[in-house]
Amino acid sequence: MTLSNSAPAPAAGPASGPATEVVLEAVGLTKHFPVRRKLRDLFTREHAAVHAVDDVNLVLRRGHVTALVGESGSGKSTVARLLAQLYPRTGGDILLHGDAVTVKGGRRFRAYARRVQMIFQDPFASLNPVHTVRYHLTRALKIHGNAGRTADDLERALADLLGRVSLTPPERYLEKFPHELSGGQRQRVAIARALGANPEALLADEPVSMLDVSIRLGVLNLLRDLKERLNLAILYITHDIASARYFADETMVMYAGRMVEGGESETVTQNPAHPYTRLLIESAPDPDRISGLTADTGDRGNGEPPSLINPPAGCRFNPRCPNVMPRCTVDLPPRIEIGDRPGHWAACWLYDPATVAAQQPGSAAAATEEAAR
Amino acid sequence: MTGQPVLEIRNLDVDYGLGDQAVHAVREVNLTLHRGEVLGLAGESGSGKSTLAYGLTRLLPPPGVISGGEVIYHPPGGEPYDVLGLSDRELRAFRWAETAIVFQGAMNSLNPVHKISTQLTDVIKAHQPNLSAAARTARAREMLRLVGISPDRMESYPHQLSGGMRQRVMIGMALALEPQVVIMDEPTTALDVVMQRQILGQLIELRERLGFSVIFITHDLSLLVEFSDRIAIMYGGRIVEEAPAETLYRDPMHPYSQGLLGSFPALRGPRRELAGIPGSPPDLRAMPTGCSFHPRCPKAFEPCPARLPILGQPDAPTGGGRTVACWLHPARVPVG
Amino acid sequence: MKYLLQRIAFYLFTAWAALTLNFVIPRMIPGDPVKSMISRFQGQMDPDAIESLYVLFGIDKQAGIWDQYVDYWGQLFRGDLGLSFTSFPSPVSEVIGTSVWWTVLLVGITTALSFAIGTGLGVLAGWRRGSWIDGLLPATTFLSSVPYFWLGLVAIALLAGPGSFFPSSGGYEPGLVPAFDQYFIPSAIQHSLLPAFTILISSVSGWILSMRNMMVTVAAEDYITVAHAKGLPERRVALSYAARNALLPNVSGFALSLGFIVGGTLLVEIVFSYPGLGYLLFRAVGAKDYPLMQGIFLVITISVLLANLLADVVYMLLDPRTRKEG
Amino acid sequence: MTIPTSSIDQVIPGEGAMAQPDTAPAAKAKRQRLRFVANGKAATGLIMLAIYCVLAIIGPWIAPYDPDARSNDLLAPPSAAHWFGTTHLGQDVLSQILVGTRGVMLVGLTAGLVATVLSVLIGVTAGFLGGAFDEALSALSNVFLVIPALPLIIIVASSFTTAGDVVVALTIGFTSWAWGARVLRAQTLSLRRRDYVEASRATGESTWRIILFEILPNLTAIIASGFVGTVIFAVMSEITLAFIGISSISSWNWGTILFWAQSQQALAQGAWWWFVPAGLAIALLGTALSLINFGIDEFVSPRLRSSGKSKVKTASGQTVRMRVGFTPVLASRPVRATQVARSYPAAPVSNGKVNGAHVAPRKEEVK
Amino acid sequence: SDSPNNPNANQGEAATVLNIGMPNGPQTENHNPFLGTSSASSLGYKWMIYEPLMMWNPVKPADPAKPWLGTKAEWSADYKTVKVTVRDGATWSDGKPLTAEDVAFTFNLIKNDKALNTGNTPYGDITASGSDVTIKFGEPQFVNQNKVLQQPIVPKHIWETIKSPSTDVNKTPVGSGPYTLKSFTPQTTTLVARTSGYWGTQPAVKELRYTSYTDNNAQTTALANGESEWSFVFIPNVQQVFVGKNPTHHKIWSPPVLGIHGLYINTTKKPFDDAVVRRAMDMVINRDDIFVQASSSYFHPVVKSVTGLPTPAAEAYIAPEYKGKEHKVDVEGAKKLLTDAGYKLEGNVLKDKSGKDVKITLTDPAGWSDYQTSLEIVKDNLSQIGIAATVDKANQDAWFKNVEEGKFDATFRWTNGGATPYDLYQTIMDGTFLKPIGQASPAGNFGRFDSPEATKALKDYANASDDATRTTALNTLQKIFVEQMPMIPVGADNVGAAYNVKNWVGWPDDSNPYGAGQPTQANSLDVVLHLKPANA
Ligand SMILES: Nc1ncnc2c1ncn2[C@@H]1O[C@H](COP(=O)(O)OP(=O)(O)OP(=O)(O)O)[C@@H](O)[C@H]1O
Ligand SMILES: Nc1ncnc2c1ncn2[C@@H]1O[C@H](COP(=O)(O)OP(=O)(O)OP(=O)(O)O)[C@@H](O)[C@H]1O
Ligand SMILES: [Mg+2]
Ligand SMILES: [Mg+2]
Repeated sequence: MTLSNSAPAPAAGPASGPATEVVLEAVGLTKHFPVRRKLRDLFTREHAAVHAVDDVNLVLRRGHVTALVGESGSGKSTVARLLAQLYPRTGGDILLHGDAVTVKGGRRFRAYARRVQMIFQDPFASLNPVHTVRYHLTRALKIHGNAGRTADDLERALADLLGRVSLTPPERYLEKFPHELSGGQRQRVAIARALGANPEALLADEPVSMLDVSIRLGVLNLLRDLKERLNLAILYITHDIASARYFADETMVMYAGRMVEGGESETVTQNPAHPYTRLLIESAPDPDRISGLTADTGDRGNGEPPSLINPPAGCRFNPRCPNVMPRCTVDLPPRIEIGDRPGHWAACWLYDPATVAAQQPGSAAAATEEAAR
Repeated sequence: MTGQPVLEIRNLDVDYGLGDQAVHAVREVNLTLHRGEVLGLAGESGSGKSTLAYGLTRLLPPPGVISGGEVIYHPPGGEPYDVLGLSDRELRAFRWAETAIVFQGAMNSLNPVHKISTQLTDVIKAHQPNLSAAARTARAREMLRLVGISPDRMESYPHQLSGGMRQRVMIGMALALEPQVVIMDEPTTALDVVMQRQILGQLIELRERLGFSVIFITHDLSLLVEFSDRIAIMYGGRIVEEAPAETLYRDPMHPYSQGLLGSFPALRGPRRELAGIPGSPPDLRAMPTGCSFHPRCPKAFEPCPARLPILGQPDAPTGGGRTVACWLHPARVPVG
Repeated sequence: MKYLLQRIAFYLFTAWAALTLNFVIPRMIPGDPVKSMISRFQGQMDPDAIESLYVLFGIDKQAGIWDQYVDYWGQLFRGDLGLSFTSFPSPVSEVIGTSVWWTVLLVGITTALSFAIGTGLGVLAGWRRGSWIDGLLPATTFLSSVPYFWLGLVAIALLAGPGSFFPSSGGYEPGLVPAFDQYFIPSAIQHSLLPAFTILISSVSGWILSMRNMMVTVAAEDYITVAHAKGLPERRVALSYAARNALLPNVSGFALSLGFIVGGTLLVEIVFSYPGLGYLLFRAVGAKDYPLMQGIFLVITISVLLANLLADVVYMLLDPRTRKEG
Repeated sequence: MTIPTSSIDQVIPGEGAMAQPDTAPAAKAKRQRLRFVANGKAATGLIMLAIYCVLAIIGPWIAPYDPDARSNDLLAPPSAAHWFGTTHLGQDVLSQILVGTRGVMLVGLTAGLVATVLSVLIGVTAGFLGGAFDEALSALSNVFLVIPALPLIIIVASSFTTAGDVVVALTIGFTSWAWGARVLRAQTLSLRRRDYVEASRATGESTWRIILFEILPNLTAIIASGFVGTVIFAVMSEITLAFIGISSISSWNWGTILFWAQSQQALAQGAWWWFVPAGLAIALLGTALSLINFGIDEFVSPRLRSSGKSKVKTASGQTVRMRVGFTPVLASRPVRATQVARSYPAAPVSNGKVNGAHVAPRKEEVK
Repeated sequence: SDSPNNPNANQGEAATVLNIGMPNGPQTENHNPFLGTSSASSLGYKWMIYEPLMMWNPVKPADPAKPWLGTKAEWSADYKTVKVTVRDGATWSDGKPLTAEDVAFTFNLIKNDKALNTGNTPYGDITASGSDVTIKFGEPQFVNQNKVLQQPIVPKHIWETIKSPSTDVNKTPVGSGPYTLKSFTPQTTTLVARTSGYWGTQPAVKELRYTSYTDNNAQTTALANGESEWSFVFIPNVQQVFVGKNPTHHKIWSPPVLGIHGLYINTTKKPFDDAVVRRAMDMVINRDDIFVQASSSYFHPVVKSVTGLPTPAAEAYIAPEYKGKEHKVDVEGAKKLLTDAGYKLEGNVLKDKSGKDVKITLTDPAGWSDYQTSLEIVKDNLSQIGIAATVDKANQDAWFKNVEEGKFDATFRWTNGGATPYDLYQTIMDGTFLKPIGQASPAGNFGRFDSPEATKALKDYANASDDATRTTALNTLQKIFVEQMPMIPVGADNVGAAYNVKNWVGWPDDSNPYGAGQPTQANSLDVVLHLKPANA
C-alpha cells in the first residue's frame, strides 16, 4: 500500500495537456436554502434564505482531480450535491459535456447519475446498515444496466467492481454487512458503488475526513489510481488543504458560499493569494513550525464565520480580513488573475490593478471610483 | 520547570467488561507527566487514548473497570498519593481541583439546561464552599475573560454560543480552580483549523501564565508535534514510544510512529513521499501475540510475533528522555 | 415566544378539529335516547310516553346538518352545551359541573402524585442501577399492565369488606351535604383513598419505568461525566444534571396523562361508583345522551389541550433550547 | 388504561436520536437483531406471548367444558372439577378464560396491525415527502393524539349496531395510530437526511424503493415497538369495552367474564375466583408485551441494556457497584495508598513514602 | 357549627329519619313532577310532595282505588267521562288551599303540552265546578282509569306563572303532600314533614333521605350494611347478599304486577309459526330455574298460571277453565306433542316436517345480564327437545330496532304493564300493531302474531261498557294465549322492595299487601304513611 506517488508533473497546468476534455461544468451555480418556513411566515414580507452557494464556476476534466477546500459550512457539500442534481438549484447552469442539464427524478435523472456519481463524506453513514455489500453493489449495477443478463454476468461484474477498489478476493466481502467492515473498506465499497454506474465524473465529498490517519492515504491513493486508470474526472472536496496539495491537480477555495481562489494546487498552497486562503494555510497544523504558536495566529478576527442568511456585503471575508479596504465592504470582488502562474486567480480587490494603484492615494480613489459608478 | 513529576501513571490496566469478556483497552501503561509540560498522546482511533484519560480519574462509564496499576499524584509541596485509592468523597474533592478535563464535544459537555454562569460557579461552590456568591461570580467572569469571551455571555445558555465559544467555556471552566493537570481529549477535532489554532494558542499562553500541566490527546500527529513538549504514541492499548516532540518528529523510532508521521501530507516545504500504514487497527479482543503491531509492521522480524517488546530507553545513543517498545531498539533500561 | 404562538395556533386548529368531531360523532350514533330510556324502565314506562319524550327532547324534527353545525358553534360560544336527556331539562354544563370536581380532585391529585412519586423512584432506580430498586422493576412492570379496574375490584374485595375503614363506593358518606366542614372533608378523603391507591399503584410504575430509562440514557451523556469530573456532590449531579434533563421528555407524557385523567380512569370511577366525569360519560353513553356525551367529550378535549399547552409552557421554562426558536 | 408512556418514548428519547444520528446499533443492526431475542426480558416476554398465542389457537379445544354450558355447581369456588370455579350459572370459569383468549388476541393483534399500518403509512410518508404534505399529515396525527382515545373509542364503538370483534378492532386501530405515526415521522425525518438514503438516491434508486428498502428496514425496531404498544392498548381497550358492556361480542373474552362478574356482583357474593383469573390473564399478557417492548427499547437504545453484571468484586473481596462517574478499581486496594507502595515496592515516589492517610487537599491548603 | 352535616343537629331525632336509596347515579336538581327525567321522579320523592287524586294499589289491581285528593271518582259507563270530587281542607305547602281549579289546571296543562302528556291520553274538555272536576276523553279509558287518576296535582297559582312547564326544574316545589323539600345534593335529597296544614294524619317519619347510589353494587352494599333502609334494586343471590346479612331486619318483598317478561317468538318463521312448536318450547322452559338463577329467586316472580297472568295480582282475572292450572316442565309431553304433530326427534336433533333441523337464535342486548342468563337457561332447556339454540348478544340499539322490525327468532322482552291484563296481552297479541317484517311496530306485537280474534277481543275489552263483555273478551284472550303461545311467559314484573325493619315497621308484605313496595311507585306515600317506629 505504500504507494510512492510523487507529485504530478508540476509543469502540467490546467490549460495544457491533451487529456483535459471537460466533463462537467458549473456556471454561476447558486443555491439558497429557504429558512424553514412556518405558517406565520406567509405573512412576512420576505423569505429569509441561507445563501449556501453563490455564483460558483467550476470545471471538471477527464483524468483530472479538482479539489474544493474551505472551512466547515462554506458550501462545499452543497456544490457537490448540486452537481449530482440532488438539489434543485436556485440559479446557474450545470453543463454535461457542454449541454445544460436539469433533471429532477425519473429516467433522466438515472441517465445523469450514470455519468456523474457521488461519494459521500462519511463511509459509516453512507451505507445502509441493513444491507450487505452485495445488495449495495448489485443495485448500483442493476439500476444502470451494468449487471449483465445472467447471474454469472452479475457475479463477474461484482467481482470486477470489488477488484477495482482492491477488495479482493470478492467473496470475502460480498456477504458482509457494513458494520463488519473497517472504515477504509467501507469507503471502498462506497466508491465501488459509485463506479458501478461506470461514471465519467466522480464527486467525492470529503471521502476521507471520517477515516483514520493511517487509512486515509490508502483511499486517496485508490482514487488517484482510478483517475489514472479509468480516466475519471474527480471533484475532491475537503477542508484539509494539505491533502488537496498532494492529491489534486487543481484547487479551488471556498469561503462562505463563494469561490475565493483557484489555481494549480501547488501554487495555491504555496503562494496563497487570497487573505482567507492565507489564514487557512497559516492555521493548518504544521509540524515544522515547532513552537510556532506566535501571538499573531491567535488573533485573526474573532474566528466566527459570517451568517449565510445575511452575508456581509461586498467580499464576504471582509469582517475578518486583515487587509480590508473600504471597497471590500461594498463591492463584490470578481475573479482576478494573479499572474504568478497561469490559471491562478483570486476574488480579492488586493489584486485589482485599479486598487493597487489607488492604494497609495488612500480611500479618496475608492471614493471617486464609487462616484463613477 | 519541568523535571518534577506531577502525575505518575504506573502499570495502569483498564478493561471493558469482566472476566473472559473483558476487552483490555489499556495495558500496563507507564507515563509520567511533569510539572508545566504539555504531554501529547497520539495514536489512531481506538488505541485507548480516551480510555487512559478517563481511567486515570476513574470516570469511565460501565462496563469499564480499572484492573490494575496506580496513578500517583504529587500535590505541590504535599505528600504524593494514589488517586485510584481515594474514597469517593476524597476523589470528588480531588477532581477538578487537581485535575480538570476538557472533553471532545463541547456541545455535549455543557449541560443544556443550565446557564454558563451556573455551570461555572457550581464547580467553584463545590470545591470552595466558603467563597461568597459574589466572589464566585467574579471568578467565573474572570475565567471567561481569560479565554477571550466577553463576561456578558455569562447568562447565556450553551446553545446560544457557537461551537468554538463553548469549547472555550469548557477550557475556562477547567482552569477555574487552577488545577495542576488539565487533560484535553481531542478538544478541537470538531472545530475548524482556524478556530483550532486560535483556541490552542490561547491555551498555551495560559499555561505559560498559570503553570499547569497538560495531557493533550489527539490522533492528529502534526498538531501534536507543533503544540506539545513531549509525545507518547499509543498503539493497541500500549504506549509504544515516548519522546520529546521535536525528537519524535525528526527521528521516530517505532515503525508505527514512523507510519503515522508518514501519513500526513505536509502543507509546506518540499513534497514528501507519503507512506501510509497498511492493514487495519487490531481487534482488542483478539490481540496479535508479541508486538501487537507486527502484522502491519514493514520491519517485523523474528522476535516480533513471539515476544512483547518492553518500553524502555533504547540502546542507541539517540539522546536522552525517550523510550520505545520495539525489538529494533531493544530496551536498555526498562521503565516502571 | 414564537414557539408559543405557533403552539397556540396548533391548539386552535386541534380544538376546531376536535369540536367538529365532537359534533359529528353523536350524529353518527344510530341509537335513540328515548328508546334507551324506555329500556331502562323495562316496561314500567308507558310506551305512549315515547312520543311525548321525542317532543320533550326536541328530537322530533331535524334541521339541516349545516344549520345544526352553525347552531352548535353558536351554542358553544354562548357556553351553552344544551340540555341533558337523562336528567332533562338540566343543562349539560350543570350536570358536568356537579361531577367534574370529583374527577379533577381525585384523579388530578392522584395523577400528579403518581407522577411525582414515580419520577422520584425512577430517578433513584436510574441513578443507582443495579441497586434494590431495580429488583422492583419486574413487579412494577406487572402492576403497570394490570387494568385499573381490576385492581380496583381486587382492592375492594380485599380491603373494603363490611366494617372496614375503606368504603367501597361513592364519593362521600351518603347523607352528607358537600361543604367544607369537618364532617364532609374527611369523609370525602376517606372515600377517595382506595380509588386513589388503585390509580396510584397501577400508574406509578409507568413513570418509574420511563423515568428510569431516561435517567439511564441521560447518565451516559457527556455532561454527566463532566459533572462527575467537576467533583460536584453526587446529589447535585443526580438531580440538577441528570434528573433535570431526564425529566424533560416526561413532561409531555405527564401532560398527555393529565388529559387521560377522565378517559383513562373512567373504569376506576365505575368500579368505585365514584361520582366523577368518567362515570357520567359511561352513563351518558348507555343512555344515548348525546348532549351530555358531547359536553363531556368537549370538557375532556379542552382539558387535554390545556394540559398540553401547559406542558408546552413548562417545557419552555425547563428547556432553554425551545425558548430560542420554534 | 393509558399506553405505558415509556414504551415508545424510549425508542426516541426526546429528539435525542435525531441529534446523534449514527449510534452503534444502526451500524450493528443485523447481528443485534438476533441478540434482541437473546435479551432476557424480551425472551421471557416472547415465551409468555407464545403461550398466549398457542392458547388462542387451541384454547377452545383444551377447554374442559363448553364455556356456556350450565351445571349444577352454581358459583362454586375452585375445585378439582372446576379449577377456576364456576359462575352463577354453573359455567366453568377456566373454560371461559381459555375460550376467551382467542378474541382478546385477535382484537389486540388486528388493532395493532391496523394502527401500525396506518402509522407507518402516515408517519413515513409525512416524514419522507415533507412539505405541505407533511404539515397536513402531522397536523392530523397531532389532532388524533390530543383527542382522548378511550372516550372516543367508547363513543364510536357504541355507535355500531353490530360491534363484533372486527369492528372493535378496527375502531381501536383507527383511533390509536397517531402516536406511532409521530414517532415514525420524526425518525423518518432523520433517516431521510442520512447519507445512505441520499447515496441511494444519487445511485438512481426510485423513491418508492428508497422508502421500502432503505428506510423501512431501519425502522423495524420502532415499528415493532409501536406495534406492541398498540396491542397493549388495544387489549386493554377491548376488555374495557366488554367490561362496561358496550361491545356486543357474542364470543367470550376476558372482559366479558369481568362484565358478568361485575353485573352479578361477584364481589358482594365473595366469588373472587370469578374475576381474579381474568384480571391476572390480562395483567400477564400486558406484562409479556411490556417485556417485549423493553427488549426492543434496550435493543434500540443500548444504554438501557443492563450490561451483564452490575456488581464487581474487587481484589480485596469487596463488592462494588458499576456506576457512572466512579469506575471500580479492581486490583489496587481501594482503601489506603500505603498498601500500594508495599505491593509495588519499586514505585519511585520521589520525595519519600506515599502517605496513605492523605486526603486530597483543599485548594486553600495547596496555596 | 352550623354545618348541615353536624350530626348533633339531628340528635335525638335519629329514629325519625327514613333512609331511602335508589341506584340511579348522581342527580341534578330537578323537582318537576311531570318529567320522568327529574330527580324527583327518578328517586320517587315527587310522590311525597305532590299527591294524586286516587291511590291505586298495583299489587291488587282489581281492587278499587283509595280516595286521596279526590274523595270519589265517577266514571260514565262508556268510560269517556270522569267526575272527581276534590277533597276539602287540603292545602298547599305555602298555605294556599287546594281546589278543583288546581286539579282542572293540572289536567289542562297536560292536555295542552304534548311533551307532558306521557300517557298520550286523548283529553277532551276539562272543567271545574265547585269542588268537582269533570274530565272528558276522546276514547274510553277503562284500561287507563287508574293511570289518569294517579296524576300528581300541582298548584295553579305557581304553575300558571311558569312559562315552559316541560323544561322547568321547579327549584322550590310547592305541593299538597305531607313533606317538603329540605335540601338537595346530587347524592342525597332530604325531605321533612310539614309541621302543619296537611289534610291527612301526620306521618311518623319526620324526615326522608333519598340517596342516589351510583349503581346497583353500591345500593346493594348500602342495603346490606343497613345504611339504606328502603330500596328497589336487583340483588343477585339476595338471600346471601342482603337478607342473610341480618335475617331479622332485612326483608325482601316482591309482589308481581300485571306486566310480564318472557320469550317473544317470531311467529312468521318456520317452524315457529306452528303453535305446536311454541307450546312444546313452553313445556320445556324451566321458569323456576330462570327465577332462581336469573332473578335471584325474587326479582321476576314466576308466572305460574298457564295463561301468562301473574298471580296473585291477576287472580281475579283468570278464566274459570284455567283457574289453578299451573305451568309444569314436561319434556316427555313436549316430545310427544311434537312427534304427534309430525316432527321427528332424531337423537338430539329435532327435525321439522320438511326434515330440516330446528334451530333458533335467541337474542338480547349484551349488557342485560338477567336476560342473558335467562337465554342461557332457555338454550339449555330447548336442547332437551332437540332445538339447537344459539345466544346472540346484540348491541342494545340494534336489538331495539330488530325487535321492533320483527327481525329476530326469539327474544326475551317485557310487556307493558297496566291496571288490567289488557296491556299485557295487547303488547303480545294486538293485531292493530301488526306490521310486515322490516317495518317497525314500536308498541307491541313484535312476534307478528296474526290473530284477528285476539285483536277483536282486545278491542272489545277496551271499549266495552259492561263487565260481562269484558270478562268474555279476557277469557277469549286467555284461551288464544294458552293455545297459541305467541310468547312464552316466564316471570312477572314486581313492584316490591328491599326494606329494613330495624327502625320502621308497617311495610307492605304478603300478609298485608296494601300497596306497592317500590319507593318510586305512585303509592309510595301510602307506604310511608303506614310506617311506625319499630320500638314504639
Ligand atoms: N438542506 C439544507 N437546508 C438549509 N441549509 C442548508 C442545507 N444544507 C446545507 N445548508 C447550509 O448551507 C451551508 C453550506 O453547507 P455545506 O454542507 O455545503 O457545507 P460544507 O462546506 O460541506 O461543510 P462541511 O465541511 O461541514 O461538510 C451551511 O451553512 C449549511 O448550514
Ligand atoms: N464500552 C466498551 N466496551 C468494550 N470496548 C470498548 C468500550 N468502550 C471503548 N471500547 C474499546 O476500547 C478501545 C479504546 O477506546 P478509546 O475510546 O480509548 O480509543 P481512543 O484512542 O480514544 O479513540 P478515538 O481516537 O477514536 O477517540 C477501543 O478499541 C474501543 O473499541
Ligand atoms: Mg460537507
Ligand atoms: Mg477518544
